Amino acid sequence: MSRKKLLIVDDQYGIRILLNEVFQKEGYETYQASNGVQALEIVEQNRPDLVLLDMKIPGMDGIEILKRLKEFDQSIEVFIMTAYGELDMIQQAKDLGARTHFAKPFDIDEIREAVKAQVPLEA
Amino acid sequence: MSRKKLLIVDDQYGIRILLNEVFQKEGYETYQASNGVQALEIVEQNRPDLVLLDMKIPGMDGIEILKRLKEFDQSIEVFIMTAYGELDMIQQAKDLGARTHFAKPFDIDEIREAVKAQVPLEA
Amino acid sequence: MRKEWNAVEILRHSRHDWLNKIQLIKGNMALGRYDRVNEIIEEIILESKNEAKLSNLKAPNLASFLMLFNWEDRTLSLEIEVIGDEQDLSLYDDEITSWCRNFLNYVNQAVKPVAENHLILSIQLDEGEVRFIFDFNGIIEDKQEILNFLENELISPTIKILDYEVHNDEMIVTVQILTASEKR
Amino acid sequence: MRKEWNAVEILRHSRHDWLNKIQLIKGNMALGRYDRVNEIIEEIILESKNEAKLSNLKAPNLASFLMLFNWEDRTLSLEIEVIGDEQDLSLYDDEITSWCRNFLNYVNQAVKPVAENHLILSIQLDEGEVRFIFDFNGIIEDKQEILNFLENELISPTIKILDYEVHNDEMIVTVQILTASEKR
Ligand SMILES: [Mg+2]
Ligand SMILES: [Mg+2]
Repeated sequence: MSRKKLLIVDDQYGIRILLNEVFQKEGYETYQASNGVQALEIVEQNRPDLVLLDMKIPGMDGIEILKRLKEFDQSIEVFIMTAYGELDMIQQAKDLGARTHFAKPFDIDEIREAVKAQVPLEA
Repeated sequence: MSRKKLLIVDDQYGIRILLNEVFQKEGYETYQASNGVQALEIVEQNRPDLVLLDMKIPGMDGIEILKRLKEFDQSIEVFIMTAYGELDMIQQAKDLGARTHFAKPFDIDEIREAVKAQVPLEA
Repeated sequence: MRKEWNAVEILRHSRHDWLNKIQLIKGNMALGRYDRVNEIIEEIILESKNEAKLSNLKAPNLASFLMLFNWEDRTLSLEIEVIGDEQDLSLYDDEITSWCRNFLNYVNQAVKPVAENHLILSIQLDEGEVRFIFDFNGIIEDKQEILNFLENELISPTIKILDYEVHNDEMIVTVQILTASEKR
Repeated sequence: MRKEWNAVEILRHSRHDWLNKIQLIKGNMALGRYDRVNEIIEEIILESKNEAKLSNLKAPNLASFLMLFNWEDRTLSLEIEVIGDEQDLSLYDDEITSWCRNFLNYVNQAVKPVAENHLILSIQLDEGEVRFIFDFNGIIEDKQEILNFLENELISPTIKILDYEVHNDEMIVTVQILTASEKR
């Protein structure tokens, strides 16, 4: 049986490798993208089950990435990562179908549990 | 034989307890002050061998504290702690008799070794 | 006496404050105090959340006045907390800011300069009710100065002093912001 | 198109960047990666030292332009390093800033917007000699645009382009600032 797929989108290298390590250890098949174009390519080629999406990315911003990604496949789950207090952006993202949001700096344990609850790893 | 005395002057509580712990563990008799008035009182009452002096303190600034402290007793050694790049202030402090300076954020090991070299603990 | 701030100066002060926080993390890492490091991180996050909330009230004059306060040459230090859901205070920005500036100038002049004077401003946002609570600890040398200010400044269309208590080592002042919904 | 920055916005962006750094520390603490935390702290200190040095060149326009650069809506990210002893560049502030602004605008427009475009500006301060070295990595779509700029902008009393190489995925431009001592 194929493993569950997780795509991590963040322009910060340190955050990507951190999240990558956490979720690889959990047993997810992980992908990383540092910008919108890369993210959409991976979505089309690998159809992840869940995307962890940083909303502040130079070039194509998070809202735009979210829109295109949901246009491609509405069923992909998206958790967004924002700075604290970006209420407008969070609302906008939820209207576009994002499931939940984490304010940076978030807790690794919390995001791990949320991902596992949303996309359980079959035994 | 009496222990060597060290006065820590910093408006930040966290820094004071950190340095206090480090130097107490080394065997110094430590005193703490969060502002200039407290610092000068302790200097007059306890005549420390060395003062670790933060230069950015609300109320009486570091230069003023240094001046008064050296007026009281020229032989008290002073190490100053500054933000990085405050070259003018460092020069001014050295002209007033400060021995050396540490740019925050400094290395605990470095400041510990410098203090021990300046004010050796008699065995 | 208001200082004009340019970007380089704001960033210099901000960098200074952040490096002080990094110093605490670095120092405690060196001592192997990992629990303390985690506590420091949580304190930093809490403080940042308060500043983010303050910045979201659509009252840029108030926010910048309060956030730059500690970087001016002051005899008291200010701590901010913002409690409750964010509201739009844009209509009241100028008036609140000038009241706060005035009041804090009086306090600044009335306290003993070399004491540890600390003021916590708690901005409490309830549905349709906004309160500013000033909680001071330190040494007040000139109580009467502050009392005069509070007694003579009661009349304003937007600001109502609800309550105050001024002692030599303590002071608490509660101010209500009369937003449109409350004036009705 | 220049954005006007107020204190609240500067502090918001700065807070955002710092919280990203705190996120890295917090995350690695949670994983018990203490060595990595110490590395991150050293990286933060290094970056702050570069900004402090930049801020000490007495060229406030240049410093604020460069430090705010990444917060504008850009297609390339900028990293600064300042090497050598601090000098007083106040006499050249306006001219250097406007040259840099111009040049970086050209680069910003010539690169592929969605690529990872990164520019390192190394300010090298030697005795009586100041050089700005721009080292780009990413994707340049319109090489000719940049070349035109570099070829036509050679004449200035203060700025001399010493050397340049422009490729589609790389670019290096070395500029000398003719300070008084060098003009002699
Ligand atoms: Mg980001
Ligand atoms: Mg200090």
